[in-house]
Amino acid sequence: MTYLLEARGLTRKFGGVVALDNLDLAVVPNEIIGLIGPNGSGKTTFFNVVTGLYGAHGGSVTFDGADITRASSPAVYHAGISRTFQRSRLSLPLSIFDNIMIGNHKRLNQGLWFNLIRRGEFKREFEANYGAARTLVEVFEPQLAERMFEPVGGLPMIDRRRIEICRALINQPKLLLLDEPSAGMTHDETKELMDDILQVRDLNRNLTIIIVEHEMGVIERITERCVVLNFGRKIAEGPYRQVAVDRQVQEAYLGVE
Amino acid sequence: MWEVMQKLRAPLLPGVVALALSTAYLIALLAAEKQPLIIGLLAFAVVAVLAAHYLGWLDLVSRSFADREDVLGVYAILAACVVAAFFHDNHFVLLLFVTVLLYTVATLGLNIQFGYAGVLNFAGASFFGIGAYASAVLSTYTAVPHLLVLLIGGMLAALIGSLLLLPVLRTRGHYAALVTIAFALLLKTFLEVNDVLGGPQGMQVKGMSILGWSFNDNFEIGKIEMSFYLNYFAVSMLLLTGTFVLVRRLERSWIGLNLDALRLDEIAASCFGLDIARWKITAFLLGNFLIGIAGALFGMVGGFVAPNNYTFADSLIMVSILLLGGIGNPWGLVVATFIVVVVPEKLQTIQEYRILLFALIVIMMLLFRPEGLLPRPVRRYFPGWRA
Amino acid sequence: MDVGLLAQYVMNGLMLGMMYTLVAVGFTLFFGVLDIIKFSHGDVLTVGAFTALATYIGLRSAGVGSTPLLLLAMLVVAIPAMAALGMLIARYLVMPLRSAPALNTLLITLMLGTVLRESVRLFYPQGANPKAFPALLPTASINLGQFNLRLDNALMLAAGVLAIVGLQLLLNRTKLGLAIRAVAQDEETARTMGVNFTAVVLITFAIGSALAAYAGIMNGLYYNEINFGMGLYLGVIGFAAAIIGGLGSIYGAILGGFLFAALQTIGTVALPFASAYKDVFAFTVVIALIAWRPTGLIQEKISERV
Amino acid sequence: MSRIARQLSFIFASALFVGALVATAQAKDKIKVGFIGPLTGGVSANGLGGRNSADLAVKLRNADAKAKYEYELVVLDDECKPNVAVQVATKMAADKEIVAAATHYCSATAIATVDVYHKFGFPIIVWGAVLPDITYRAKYAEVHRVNGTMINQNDANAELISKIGFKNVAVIHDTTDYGKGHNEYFSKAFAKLDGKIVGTFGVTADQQDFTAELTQIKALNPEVIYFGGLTPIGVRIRSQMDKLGIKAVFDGTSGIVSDAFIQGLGPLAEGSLAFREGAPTEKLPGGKFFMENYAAQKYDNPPEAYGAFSFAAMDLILDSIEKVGPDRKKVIEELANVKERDSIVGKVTFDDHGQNTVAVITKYVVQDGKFVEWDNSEYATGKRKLPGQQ
Repeated sequence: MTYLLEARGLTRKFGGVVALDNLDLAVVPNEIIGLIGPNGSGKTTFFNVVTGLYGAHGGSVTFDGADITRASSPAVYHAGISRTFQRSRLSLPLSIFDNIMIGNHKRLNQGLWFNLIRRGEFKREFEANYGAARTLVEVFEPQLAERMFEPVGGLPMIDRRRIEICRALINQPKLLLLDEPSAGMTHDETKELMDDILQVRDLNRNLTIIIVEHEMGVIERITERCVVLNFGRKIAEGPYRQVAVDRQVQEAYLGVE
Repeated sequence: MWEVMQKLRAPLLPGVVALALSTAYLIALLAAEKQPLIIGLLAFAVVAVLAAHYLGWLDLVSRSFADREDVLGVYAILAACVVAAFFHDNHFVLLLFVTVLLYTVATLGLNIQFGYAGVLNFAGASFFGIGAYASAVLSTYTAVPHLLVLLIGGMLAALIGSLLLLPVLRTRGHYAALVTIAFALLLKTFLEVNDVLGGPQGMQVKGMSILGWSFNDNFEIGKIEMSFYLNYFAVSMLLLTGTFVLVRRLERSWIGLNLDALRLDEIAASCFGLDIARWKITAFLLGNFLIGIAGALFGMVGGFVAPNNYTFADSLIMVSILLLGGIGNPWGLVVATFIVVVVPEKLQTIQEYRILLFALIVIMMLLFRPEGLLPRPVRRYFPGWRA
Repeated sequence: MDVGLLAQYVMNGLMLGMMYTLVAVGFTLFFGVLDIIKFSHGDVLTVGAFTALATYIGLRSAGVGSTPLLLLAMLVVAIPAMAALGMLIARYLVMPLRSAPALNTLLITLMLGTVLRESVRLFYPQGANPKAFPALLPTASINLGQFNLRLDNALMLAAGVLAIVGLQLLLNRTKLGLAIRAVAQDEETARTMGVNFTAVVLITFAIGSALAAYAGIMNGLYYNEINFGMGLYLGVIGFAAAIIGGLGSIYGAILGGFLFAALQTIGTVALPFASAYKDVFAFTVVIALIAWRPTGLIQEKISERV
Repeated sequence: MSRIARQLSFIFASALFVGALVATAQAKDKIKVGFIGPLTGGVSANGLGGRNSADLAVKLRNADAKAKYEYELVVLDDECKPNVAVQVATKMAADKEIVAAATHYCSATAIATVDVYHKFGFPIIVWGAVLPDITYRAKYAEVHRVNGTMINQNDANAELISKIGFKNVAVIHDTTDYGKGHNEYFSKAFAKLDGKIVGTFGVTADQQDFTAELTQIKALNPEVIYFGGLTPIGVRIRSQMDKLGIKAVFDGTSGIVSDAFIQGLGPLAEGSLAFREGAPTEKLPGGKFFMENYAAQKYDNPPEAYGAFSFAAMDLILDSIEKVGPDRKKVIEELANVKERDSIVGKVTFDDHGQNTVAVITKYVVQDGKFVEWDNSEYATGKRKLPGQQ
């Protein structure tokens, strides 16, 4: 079968530390994969290498048939991968709309002439995108849709997360990388957020998601399959119920030798 | 309540009143000769603004500007013309006024770099100087039409600036600051030791003349003697208007958004497809271009260029104007430039202490109001636009 | 080229380099503990020099004649005074802006520099004019061909070396030094290790500013003239030196300081164009260096946490 | 639309109203005259001396019962920097209240501002700057000068040192037109007397360290170092010569004739040469009168080398205004026909370039901490010897 994303023998070192050690990981279209493992097991590093923030010291990443191992972050984005960050990376002084539009970069006309002179056309493009952003936000939180031009800085954590996910979804990526969406939120907020994510996915069936998460409840509820990392190596793979009982995995988490 | 106010378009009147009052005030201040009167006027301004602030009038004004900027912009131009007309034969006041206009153009350019893209440039005065020297050389040794000279001045500034692109793109933070600071000193020293460009002695600049109309001659409108500076006022006003509109549109476009994004978080921006280098370059070159044009015209107004006009200290003043006005807010820049240029000139008693006081004020601002006099509001792509 | 002449150039270069280094070290210290550039550093140097001069004049008018005593007094007054000034700056201008963008700290210290500079110009008697600075060191000299070695220059060079070695020892051999390095390494860890962060920062600024005063006096003794603008120039060069050396590294500062002096000397002597171009040459090379090594010659580790 | 119109008229109305209100509050009973000179910076001593002298002229005039007007002196500081000079000159010339002015000690500033004065039709008399071009580069009716140019003093300078028997001279000059001018005229004059210029070095006016240049000069070992520049760097260069053990004679221009030079150097100043056009003040026809009145005012700075010229310049301006009234155009015409006019610096005659011709040159040598006329000095008698003097 063909994979949407496939990493083969992916390796990344930081000085002496091996953050990703010869990792093989394959994702089939439309699935939701959970990427779990103790702190420093290389989950976020995997995201960073895939999205081109870090170079790989070995192995390859192919996405949608193309090799993106050496691709720059912008190139990866244009190929159809969007991500969120563990520590929220919204532009706080900017409005909700602006933040979401940052995610829509590839669908916005970047020409100087268009932006500065053809204001009429620009206005049409702007209004169209405003509509799109608004409908997307409404899925998550109708009230937010009323405050599209307020600075993100004034919003509570959960709303910021929502905006961040909207920013990643607005360009309708093929693959979405969620890096601990639950970080810094209460249990209920997390649950709410997950419902929203599932709802979005119902709207857009060919969306594939890789989610890094510590809240096992979340993983259990939304993932069809998980991959467990430890010291940059894959130590288990399979449905949550299965990996949860895996001895290696438990050792990894409890740190038993 | 807030939502409600958001919904309906703010009225025009507060903005108009504010404009009218500040015009009247400006005329009064510029015309005042006696020191006590001037001090009184300045004190009055401070009190009035604070009062208006606490009565919530300033908020009304800013809302009406936010929603009706297009109309109010036109009125602002008219107001400027009224002031100029009032002082039609007063060389010195007009020179002061022109200086304000051109400094505003320059700081608008700087604003694209600092305020939007977050590209540090501590050589603003240097690029201003490049423009000025361009017009000095071209007007002295060539017959290039003077409007073209302005353009060349801008392009030259951008071109020479582009020599710094590699270090500017590669460095971050303080290392980036060094690049432009070193350039500022380099250029000043170069101009000083270079004989062709007049060395420390500087060069004379021919007055502007377009289609045989010489800008340096006084002229008469129906028996009334007009100061030749009115010519320069007209051109500067046009230049400022153009620049203002350009910068405004830039901010209120996807490009403005790109620049903000890369300023606030390069990594996130690049993860959403932004080509960091491309937009940094755009901002740096465009900014220097505008600064250069302003410099070229200012060279002609002053009629003289010398290395000491374009020192690191002058660049600092430009940056501080940005900060004073509120980084990223063009209207703030206009206000700040007026304060920085006009007040010390009028307040002879502080002439000697002006730099000291200026520095102290900036320090106070940084400590207690780092967002500046008129903080930049959230981006509105079209003034008064409602969903 | 004549050996004696060469020696003369080397000597000139070393003197310049020493003064640049003393300034650069200050920049690098401040950056180490707070990750900020304190641009008023050069002007603190100016104030230090003028304080020393004022002390000298005061004591002379009080009838003190003995040269060593005068020199001692100048050091004893100017250095602690600047140390205190440094602390005040850190406490009331730099630390309050820690959460603000780096640009603001840069600007506030630049503006403070302006305030100091202007204050000297306006409030020191006839401060706008260059002031003669007494030559208090023995000026005996030996002529070796074209090379004229003056005792005072030799002494100053030695004094400079002494200061830097002293600083090195302080940083590497004492508890205080350990604390400073700990903070420089990682503030949080240092705090958890029970280091009094604020105290360490203040002391570091005191040390750096004391060095500035030291350099200021040295500058006065060397040129026998000081003026209110001297600090801006020295400050910018010191900053450039610290940067090309690599911020946060003492060795970087030393390397940068002497490198810049070398560039200026070479610019004067060894290059075809007129000697006046030496600064143009030096700064061009600086920009080139920074383009080649964006984080300084002695690389400083930066890792962006994602 | 009508609403907009109403708003507009409102703007106009209020603007004009307030403007008019203030405009009415202005008095014009005094006549303003101006002075520009370097009041801060390295040569401020000369500037303040000139300022006081001009001030003295105005005071004496106001004290004079026969004077038609009451005069007010507007003083601006050009800091001896061309850019600042142009700013203040523009400011003064743009102020219609000010009728005329005595301007500039530094040639660098004077040459930069002449176009401004011409542009505004503002009559000025230069009181200290010596660069020929100030009056001779262009033919501006507005520009005049009571003191002489640097040409004659450099002739005298070259003549003296070659008479003493010096053949090899190294030249250091600042890179302003002032320094360049001195370099040009001295080199010409010295070449005529077949002396040899072994090296020429241009330095910027705010340069601090000259060891590099001086080390090169040392290698050339000249008998004399000619310096075309002003006191501040003069002091630096002289003292750094000593650091490098250079024994050559320090040969300056009118730019170092000032007490500041001697104060800055102390004993090192001994044996430095300098030249100035015009007789020493005490020998001038009105010198005594000037010195006494100056002393009577108890100014805290001495008049310095050019104070007398400043006084004479301001006096000429006041005479003209008294004669033709406070009108710039008329004053210019009046100044044009100044011929054989008596002044404290002797007879003043403006040629068609507004240049007064001053033939006399005074040669100075520093002896025991004072600028002494060469001919009365122990160096002339041979009692003392300059380094290398036969």
